[in-house]
Amino acid sequence: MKLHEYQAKGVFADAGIPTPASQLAETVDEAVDAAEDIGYPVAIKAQVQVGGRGKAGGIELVDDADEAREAAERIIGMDLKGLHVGSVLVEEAVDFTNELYLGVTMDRNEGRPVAMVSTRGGVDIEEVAAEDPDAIAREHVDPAFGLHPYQARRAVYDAGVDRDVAGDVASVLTTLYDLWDDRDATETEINPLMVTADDEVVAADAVMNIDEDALFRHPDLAEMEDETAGDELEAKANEYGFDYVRLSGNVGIIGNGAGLVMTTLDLVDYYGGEPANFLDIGGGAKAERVSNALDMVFSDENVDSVVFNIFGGITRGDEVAKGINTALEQFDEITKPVVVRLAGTNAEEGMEILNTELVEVEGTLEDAVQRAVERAQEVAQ
Amino acid sequence: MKLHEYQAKGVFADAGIPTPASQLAETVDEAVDAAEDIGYPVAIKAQVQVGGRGKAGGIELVDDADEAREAAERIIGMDLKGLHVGSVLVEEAVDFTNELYLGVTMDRNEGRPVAMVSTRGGVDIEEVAAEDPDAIAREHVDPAFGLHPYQARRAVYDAGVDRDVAGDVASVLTTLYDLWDDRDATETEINPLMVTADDEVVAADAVMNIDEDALFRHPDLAEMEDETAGDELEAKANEYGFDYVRLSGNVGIIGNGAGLVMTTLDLVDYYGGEPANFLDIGGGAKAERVSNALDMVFSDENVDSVVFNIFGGITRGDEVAKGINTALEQFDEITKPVVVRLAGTNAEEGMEILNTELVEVEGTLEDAVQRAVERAQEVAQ
Amino acid sequence: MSILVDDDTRVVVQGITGGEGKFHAEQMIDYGTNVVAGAVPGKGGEEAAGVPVYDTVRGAAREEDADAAVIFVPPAFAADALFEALDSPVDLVVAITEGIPQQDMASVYKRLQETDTALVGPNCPGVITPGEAKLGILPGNIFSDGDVGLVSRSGTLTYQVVDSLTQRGIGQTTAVGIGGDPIIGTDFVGALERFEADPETEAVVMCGEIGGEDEEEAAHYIAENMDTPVAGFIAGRTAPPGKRMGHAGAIVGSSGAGTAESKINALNDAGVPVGDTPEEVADHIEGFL
Amino acid sequence: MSILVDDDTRVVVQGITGGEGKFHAEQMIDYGTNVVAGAVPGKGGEEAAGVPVYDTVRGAAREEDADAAVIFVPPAFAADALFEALDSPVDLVVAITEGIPQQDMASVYKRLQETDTALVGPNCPGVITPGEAKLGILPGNIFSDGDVGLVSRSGTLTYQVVDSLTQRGIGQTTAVGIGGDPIIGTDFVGALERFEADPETEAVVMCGEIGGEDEEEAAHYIAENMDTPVAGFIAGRTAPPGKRMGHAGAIVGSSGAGTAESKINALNDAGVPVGDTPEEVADHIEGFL
Repeated sequence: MKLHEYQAKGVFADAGIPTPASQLAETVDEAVDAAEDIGYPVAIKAQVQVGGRGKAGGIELVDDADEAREAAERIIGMDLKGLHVGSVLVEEAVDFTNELYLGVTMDRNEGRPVAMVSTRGGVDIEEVAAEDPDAIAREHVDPAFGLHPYQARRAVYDAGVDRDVAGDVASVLTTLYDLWDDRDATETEINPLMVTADDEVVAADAVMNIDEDALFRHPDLAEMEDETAGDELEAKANEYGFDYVRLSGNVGIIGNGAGLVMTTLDLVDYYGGEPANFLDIGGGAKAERVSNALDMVFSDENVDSVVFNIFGGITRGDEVAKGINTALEQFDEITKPVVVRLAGTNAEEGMEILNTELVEVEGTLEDAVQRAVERAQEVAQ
Repeated sequence: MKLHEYQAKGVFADAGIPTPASQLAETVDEAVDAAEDIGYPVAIKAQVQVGGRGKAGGIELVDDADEAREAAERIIGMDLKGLHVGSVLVEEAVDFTNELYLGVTMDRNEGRPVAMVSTRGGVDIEEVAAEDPDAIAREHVDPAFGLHPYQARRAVYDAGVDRDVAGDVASVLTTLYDLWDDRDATETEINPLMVTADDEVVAADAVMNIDEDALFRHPDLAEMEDETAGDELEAKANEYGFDYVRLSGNVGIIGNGAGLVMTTLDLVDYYGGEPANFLDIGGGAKAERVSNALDMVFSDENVDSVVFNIFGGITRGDEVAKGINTALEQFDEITKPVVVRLAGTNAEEGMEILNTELVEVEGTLEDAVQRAVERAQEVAQ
Repeated sequence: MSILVDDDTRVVVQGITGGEGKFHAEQMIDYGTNVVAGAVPGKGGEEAAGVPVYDTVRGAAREEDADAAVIFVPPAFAADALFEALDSPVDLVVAITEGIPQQDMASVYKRLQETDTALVGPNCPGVITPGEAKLGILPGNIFSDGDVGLVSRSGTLTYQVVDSLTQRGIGQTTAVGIGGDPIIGTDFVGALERFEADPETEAVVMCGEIGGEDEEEAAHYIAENMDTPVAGFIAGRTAPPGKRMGHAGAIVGSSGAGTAESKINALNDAGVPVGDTPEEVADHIEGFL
Repeated sequence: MSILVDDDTRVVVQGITGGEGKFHAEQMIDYGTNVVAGAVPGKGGEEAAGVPVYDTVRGAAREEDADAAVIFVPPAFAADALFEALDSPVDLVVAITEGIPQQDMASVYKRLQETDTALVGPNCPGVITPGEAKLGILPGNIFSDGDVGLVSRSGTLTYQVVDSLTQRGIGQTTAVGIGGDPIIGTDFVGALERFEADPETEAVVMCGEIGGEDEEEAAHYIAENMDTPVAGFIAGRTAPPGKRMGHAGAIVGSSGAGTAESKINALNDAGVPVGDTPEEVADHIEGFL
């Protein structure tokens, strides 16, 4: 779960990290009022969950009320890399002499967190990492101990941060790690941390991504989630408890188990189709979950056909088939062709039970995918 | 630094451990008022830093105001194992069906903390440990992780605590560990933790000893220290920053370095004398520290002679001797015989400098101690 | 022969009195697994799935000589259950639980390095040695005894491949579901080492997926150290960057780290054929035997 | 020969810009110790006691090939300095600082177990190999080169014994002050193992004191594993229970654990003569040679 910039900044500021004065605005008038309050120059920043907002026209620096109004009018409601901009953050513009990068993330290969500092802030850090890995000082953290003070200092000195601000930067890094740790973040990042002419440091951006599996112990962050939901269908999937990712194709995909569903997507592509989504309904196939899943793919306008691929393990194929039948019968009309493939325990019995007036049945994964691709191509024509 | 029972109970109660209703009283009237407030029966408990208060007559259970007055009159101001009783804790008497022992301490041989639970509470746990070690369930704790929940549970189940209160007892043990950890305790202990007929648990006693070296990060506990100081001379030593322990003999001992001072004590005993104190003045021998040390042993009525044993290491013996001379000259009169022995770097030069009108000088530790013992015996006669 | 589990493995089931725990303990026992005890705090002295329950895993390990633990404990308490299993101790822990917070697993991982215990999972279907023992939730009936080892980050994808093998008459020595989380115990290399050391395993199927670098490390290991032939499959070729595809670990970085392409290339470079479809994987294995 | 330090040891001094650090760095250098650098955060690029200062110990280890660190850092920051030294890494850390909170040291001790570094201290005078190197605050001039190893929990008591030896013409291979805290790095056994392995050490003096069980463990070790003769001294025979005698570790438990009597008996049982006075210890050593 990714927090919006304004949310992450709020969390950082509460933890004592210096941030510029700022106000969230959802209308043009609010934005102009905020700009007047803060005093020019201010930055008007689109609050959407995507990198490269600046280049995409989502951030503008303005010097007076007219400019502020113009920028807010343009940005609020714009479509930025496919996402609707619902609000802007109006923020004091900070004069800086240097831009640093500070970040904490999980190094999954090492199984432990890593804290990072670079003097090459303000640009895409992944690019820096790719072209000049030594420009980023890294400290791996023993999670049982946390980031030791010497590690924070060492990262800062190793990165070559100016000695006059080294102590302050080390302190921000420590806070960033503590936030990462206390709030079950998967990532906390400040890029850039601006250094001003009088050796103050200010977090000009803020990234905080939270481990969704840990939200149960952070009700305050869980509340923010409502505000971060993007796509309507993804919100619905959340509600149903499905793992769901929307894609741009027209073959809807439902299956059980992440690896098998990913494989089904890959096969749709392999056989010349385009997957419309990833939808994992999890173990078993109770009628309610099946009908919820069908509801989701049916309500996706892009979907022209559906492949439904279930591997019955502990849950037997005949039980799964009954669940599918019951679910299908709840729809007045099956609006899109559905190809079902059952495998595993009692698969044959299951396929015999399936209501073939409502769905097509195929015996292998490969055949089912090919059939669904064909049907989608037919419908799309 | 040992907290008084009432102080430790306050800390425990603040952390959520159930404790009986209680009030501290410094006068008999206060004690009776407290007893009336709480409601009979109540226990009147002497607040002194010593084990076995009950057997020594420092705890009494009373059923009405007359008994409360009588007990308070007897206990407040009494001498309990050599300590003056300045206050009593008046505490609700708890009906119990079982008494448990819970404790957390540092296992120095393992270099890590150990949490302990026993169903044989309410008695001297050291005796239980000696006669039936298996009656105490122990969990060694990895300090980087803290006491895992499974460890708290396991200690409780392994000790054989009644299943109906196991969860509550595990929770108290966890709190006791967290207090130990958060407050830099060397020991936290509840003995007994009473279990009532309706399966409630209540801490009927509370022990909390704090690492003096960590007091700098616990100003609230450091404040309590003033209230726990016992002996007047020990309080003075605290003020001067000396390691000091008062003993019952008549040969005062001053030296530098814990091991060497202990050895000097041992030699006093070995040569037939009785040490009056342990006093380590630490490194070097600046005049001010020497005069403070002399002031301390001179003001101890029990002291009949003083042995002053300094091993000059980095600090040269001649410098030490000058410091001693300066310090001695600050006294109008040297009231007790002082035997000085200097060793180490420039020891001979030092001994030549010493003002032998004020002190006696010996060349070896053994000779100095023997001389001081003789002088004490002379004075004592 | 087999790896990790066999009919001598003595299993304690943590969480045996819960719905999932009880059901799968029964399934394991039905399959012939030597389940000797359950462990649930506060339920010591009771019985579940026909075996005695202990308050602590150590109690079960001591009294019933359990040497392996299977964990069916809700995510919020699973890390503590893992720490307990590691400290009992047992030789093998199989953690089925899905959704354990990542930082909890980082702590467990740290402790794991300090022990000699093997961990499989979490968020995995478990381990099965056909005809001998299954520890986890795998459907026993689709497996058959034979010469092919199988290691996979995914449950149902494993079943898909095993089904193909079994239908061709190709049985398995042991199948290991290593789990779909970013931080897991036994990884591909850990499982491959064991298969390489197992004289009965004649070929190995390795089912990877997007995210992390485990498959790349495995490719390196195979090239350097393995004589046993390996065929691979990588799920997630069509996954967009930055989206978690069901498994917490199945995510391509926004910078393009952990793509299927990188993994397929690494495996191909190591001489490992990678199937475009699960059936193609079975074809490769058939070719090896 | 010698143990732990010699004239090849390349020393970085943590806290070299503080009063104590600077003074003793100079003393060490005067003694001939190969002090190659200092480490003080924020002072990188400066010079102190005639050697370059680095911001980090790792910087000093890398740039100046330092392989041993001596810590003169105030107690509140000493544990962090210890963690830093252990992670630089260096082969030997000597921690002089007195008054490090016990729980801080328990954390350091845990990390120490995970490394190959030897720690001496804290709350110790350091280590000296006469004529070669001294790491710490020991007064170099009272030591002399020779065949006797010395290990002690106490500083000035060590000097007292060394002084007796030197005055009798008996020199030392190495003297190790292991420190007076309850939790220390190298303990008696750790030092005795090294002396036993050192062909030049012909006899060892071991100065213990009340508190803990280190001396009892050492007695056991000596009885089982040592050919080199050992003479002992135990300070604190007259210490009352429950009182801390200067050293944080020098305390007899209220139940009577850690008494001098127990330690003297254990040593006697192991065939180690224990002197009643420091001079008697020197007598025993003279007898051994």
